[in-house]
Amino acid sequence: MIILIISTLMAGGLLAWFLSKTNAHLSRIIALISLLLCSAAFLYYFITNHEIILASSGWLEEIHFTWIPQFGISFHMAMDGLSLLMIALTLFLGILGVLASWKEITERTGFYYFNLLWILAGIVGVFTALDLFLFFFFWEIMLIPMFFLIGIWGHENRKYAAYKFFLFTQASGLLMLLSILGMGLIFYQNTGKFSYDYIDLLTVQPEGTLGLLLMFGFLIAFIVKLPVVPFHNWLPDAHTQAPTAGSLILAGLLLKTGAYGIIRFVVPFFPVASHQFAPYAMVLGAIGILYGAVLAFSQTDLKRLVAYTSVSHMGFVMLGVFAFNELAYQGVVMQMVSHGISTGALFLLVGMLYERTHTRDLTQMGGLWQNVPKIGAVGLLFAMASLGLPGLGNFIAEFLVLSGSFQASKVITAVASIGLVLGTIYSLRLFQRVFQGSMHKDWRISDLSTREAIVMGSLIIAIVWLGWYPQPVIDIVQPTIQLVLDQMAMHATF
Amino acid sequence: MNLSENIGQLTPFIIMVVAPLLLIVIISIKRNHLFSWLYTLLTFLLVAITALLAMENPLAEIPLFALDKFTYFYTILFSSAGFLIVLTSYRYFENRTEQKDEFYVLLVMATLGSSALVASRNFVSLFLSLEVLSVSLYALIAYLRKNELGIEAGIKYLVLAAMSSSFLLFGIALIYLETGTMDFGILAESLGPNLSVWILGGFALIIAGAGFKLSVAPFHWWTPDVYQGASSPVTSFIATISKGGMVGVIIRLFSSVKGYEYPSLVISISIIAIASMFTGNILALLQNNIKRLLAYSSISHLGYILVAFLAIPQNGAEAATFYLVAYFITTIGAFGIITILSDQDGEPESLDEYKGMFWKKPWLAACFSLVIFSLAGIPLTAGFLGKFYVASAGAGAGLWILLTVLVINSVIGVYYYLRVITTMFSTEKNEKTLPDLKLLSGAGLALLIIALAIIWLGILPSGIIELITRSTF
Amino acid sequence: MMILFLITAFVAIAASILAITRTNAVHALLNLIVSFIAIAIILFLLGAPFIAALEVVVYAGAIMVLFIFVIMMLNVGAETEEKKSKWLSPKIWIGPAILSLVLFLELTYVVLSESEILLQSSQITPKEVGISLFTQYILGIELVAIMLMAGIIGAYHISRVKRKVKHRFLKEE
Amino acid sequence: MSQIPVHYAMLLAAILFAIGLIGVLSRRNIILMLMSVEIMLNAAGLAFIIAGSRWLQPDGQVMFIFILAMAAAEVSVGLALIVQMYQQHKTLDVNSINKMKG
Repeated sequence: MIILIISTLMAGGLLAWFLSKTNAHLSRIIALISLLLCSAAFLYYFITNHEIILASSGWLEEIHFTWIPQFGISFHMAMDGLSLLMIALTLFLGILGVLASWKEITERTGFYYFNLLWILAGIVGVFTALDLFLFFFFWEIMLIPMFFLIGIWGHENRKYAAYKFFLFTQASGLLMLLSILGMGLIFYQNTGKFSYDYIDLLTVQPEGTLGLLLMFGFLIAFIVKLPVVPFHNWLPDAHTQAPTAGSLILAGLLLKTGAYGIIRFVVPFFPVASHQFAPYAMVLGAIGILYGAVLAFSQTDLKRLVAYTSVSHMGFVMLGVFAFNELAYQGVVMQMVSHGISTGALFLLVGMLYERTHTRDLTQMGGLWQNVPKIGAVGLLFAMASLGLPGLGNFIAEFLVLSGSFQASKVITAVASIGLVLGTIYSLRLFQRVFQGSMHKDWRISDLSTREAIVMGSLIIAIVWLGWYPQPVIDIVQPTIQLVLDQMAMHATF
Repeated sequence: MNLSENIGQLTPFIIMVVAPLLLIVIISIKRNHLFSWLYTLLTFLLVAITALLAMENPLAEIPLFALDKFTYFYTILFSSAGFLIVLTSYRYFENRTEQKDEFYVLLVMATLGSSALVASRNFVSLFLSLEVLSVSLYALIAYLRKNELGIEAGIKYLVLAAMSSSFLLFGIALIYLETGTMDFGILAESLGPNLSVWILGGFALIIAGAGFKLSVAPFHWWTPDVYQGASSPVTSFIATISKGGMVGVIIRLFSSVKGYEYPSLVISISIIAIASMFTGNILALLQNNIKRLLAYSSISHLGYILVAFLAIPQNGAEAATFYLVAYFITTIGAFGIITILSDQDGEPESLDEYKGMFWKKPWLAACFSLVIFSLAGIPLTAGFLGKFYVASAGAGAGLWILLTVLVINSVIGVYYYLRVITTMFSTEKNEKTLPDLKLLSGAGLALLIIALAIIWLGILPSGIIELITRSTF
Repeated sequence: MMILFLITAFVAIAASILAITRTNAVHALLNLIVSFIAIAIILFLLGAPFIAALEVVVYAGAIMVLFIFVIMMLNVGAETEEKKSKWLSPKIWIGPAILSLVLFLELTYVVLSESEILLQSSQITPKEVGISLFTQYILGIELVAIMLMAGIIGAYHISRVKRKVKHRFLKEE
Repeated sequence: MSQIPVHYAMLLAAILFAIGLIGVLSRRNIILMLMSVEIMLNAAGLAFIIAGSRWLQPDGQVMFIFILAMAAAEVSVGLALIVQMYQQHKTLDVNSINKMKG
């Protein structure tokens, strides 16, 4: 199943690239078809096995081959509830990404879709790899195509943004590699054999300063991706300069790999160290929430604004992960999914507006409601989602995170809650500046096309569904959360 | 002692001795470039095959040389590298009016020197093999006589190489004076736990001499000039086979005298490694000439290999060898592409000439990107596994400072490698036309082999690691 | 014995310093030859008469002749013409001449004294060297052969003149 | 064992080596640089003879012969390069032919 998805995506990418010479249109269709195929297979798998999925508490599907026995590296991939959920999100946003770039990308389409599909393959790999070497492998695979995506099809400042993105993530990734090596080495010293397997390394539990150092190796890689405030620098540039689908995938998926990494690796590997670090991490999270919100408020570039809201939203993830309780973790997972959808939708909207008006400048826009009421309505909905209006997914997420972290630290949570107020301000400002007020220019632009309507419609359904009935999501990830918390309880004393 | 009994084990070397001599005779009768080219390809192929066969049954004790699996592995590596270099360079030399055949003669001789260097287990043979290699290289660097830079590079290399040889010799003399032996094995026994001043001085001079060949900082000054001045196939040779021979023999020397147990040696090699990594990477940032850029990048790569040296008790020899294999393939690929893109006017050295290459020649540019990614150590390529292997060996030996430096440098490195990539993917218009590559030509075949090898080593390296583990100490 | 060594060593060092400080290549060469001959005597004192002979024959002889050959070949143009007259001025040759004289006196003393120095000088006989060379180091000889071959081919290839230039020293080229 | 103390002899070799090194580094005339290299090689050869006579082994002398051969090969290629360089640049100064920078 996992292999099937990854290989279909990779093969689809190659095919799209090779066939683009004959017909540029063909590559779009191939990209879409391969994604749809994956989704269909995934749905089929889910429907036939949903009882097992909801009931089981371990790994749903496991693939295990020896790969490089000399290093104890194996090709070990497995899926649990969390991975399953994230793959679903990946495929969903992937399809939307292809649809969103249908018109936008007119040059070098073949290579574009190649990159797009390979990013998705890398992301799926990251979400399922259980061997740390393999994980690092996929971690990098999603990086390079993203670099091309930003660097080739981005906006005016694309090269700078692409470099920044690549260097930040590469540097932190290499630190993670060192930590992975350190973990493998400790395992070797304990048992006399090399292994980079997740299950094996869970038993390592390094202590003291060593544990802290190794944890930082992992943590830095993930919080750069997430991003948490001191390391967020790359994000506004990358998001702003990337093409629409690139921003969608960056915000919707790539940031989630950071959150996933913390939940999957940092906390279970280093319960003691992360418990020590938790107060600082929560402070960082709270700072992220406020800082992102304030900066979002002061932006005039529409895309940059949305990018900073991501910083703010991901602060909640950071806050929740280091609260170490069930409620917060449920909130974190909800936030990952619903932020993926709501921010993705906002980026798509910005992309649509940019396609029509050729500007991202807030001061140029205004009063677009008369022209494009449908886009306006969708925009209003997602602005509301972003500020956490009850009934939409983000509300549940933020509420759960805050009530979870309240148990851990009252002060920090209280400070973080201010972020919700700020969120309201910037979301409303966004909406008001774009769609209401007086028209600065005589815009004559068309409203949603059918393709765009399908894209936005599915996003609306998703976010509303998450807002009203989040239980399936929570149920699916429950075993994973339990595992993490068990690991925590086993090794760390509160 | 009896050489005739071990004739089977000696075959690869005998071929490398006889083949160029025979070629000289043939040249003196009638010159034919195509024939010389095919002949040399066949020579390298035969060497590789016979070395592979001899590997089954090694351990013949002959004076001066050790014909063990290590030697054969490196011989196979060198002859395959030579094969690929020759394969890419047919048209390069065909396009130039010079007389071409001597190139092949000298190339095989230099490869012999390098293979013999790895096989050396005595300072005498180390020195002699090194000189066979160097003397052949002087002429190879200045091979295109019309090229002024070539002559300049040749002279620079000659003076500096002769100087470094005398350093090496003086160092050997000091060690010989103190221990009374030039054999690595006996030397290892006669070295005490504390090295005397003379021996330390000797090792320091040997490190200087060897460091020159390896072009590690601070002995690297010749590298960019020679890389730029020499013709691309020769540069490829200097960057790979010539350095590889030195790496091989240093591994042999270092592990037989247990150099990693002497703090003074460890410290000096660490300093050299750190200096090389930083020098290479930082100076490469400023380069616009692709050959000079690759020269600086090779300095830093040798720095990475030196890290593995210090981890010899922890798989360091394997790691260095594997890294070397990856580095060989990648470097030959990089210079191979420059070779292919050369025309009568010269080589495309400036980065600007590669602007937008991906959109005009996607295959070639994709190969080049692969090569660059491998140099940068990005996963899915041989370079990444090499780096991983080195890092894992280094971690095993507890060399955390060196590893941190390695990581910092990998990031610096990524920056200039990305510059090459973005140049190729640049969407700006570029008037410069680059020559075409026929896929069915020798060069096309070579590139295909290189690309596949990079990916193969990057994804399924266990076979080759197995081979390396069996053939190192 | 010791005194002989010190004198010769002094000559060798002095000649070498003179050699590397000359502006004219031929003057440097003269000094260099003296230095090599001095080293040959030291080799002799150290008990290696065969090597001492080789030093004189190959180094001071053949290799230096090669240098002279090239220097003379390249000495074209007006600047060298005017220098030519100064070549024979005593300032140039007096240094090497004195140093050579010292060496000559020394050699005369050694030969005439027929003391233990001559006996001592063959502790390691040429025969031993020869045996070692052609048994233990036979593969080294092979490598040297290849190295010289490479040197010949390289030198031939690089210095081959395409245009048939009639040079005043190389008429047959 | 000859009566000359090993360390005195080695000192001579070292001094000659240093003189040669200074010559290579300070001279700009390519022929003089090559000559200085010869001094260095010769000094190394001398050191081998000293070591060989200390241990009463022929190996040092064998090594000297090899150095001799190597010097000859190197000088022949080197002089060929010098001739070629002179024909192209009409100078023997290494500074003035320095075209490559960076």
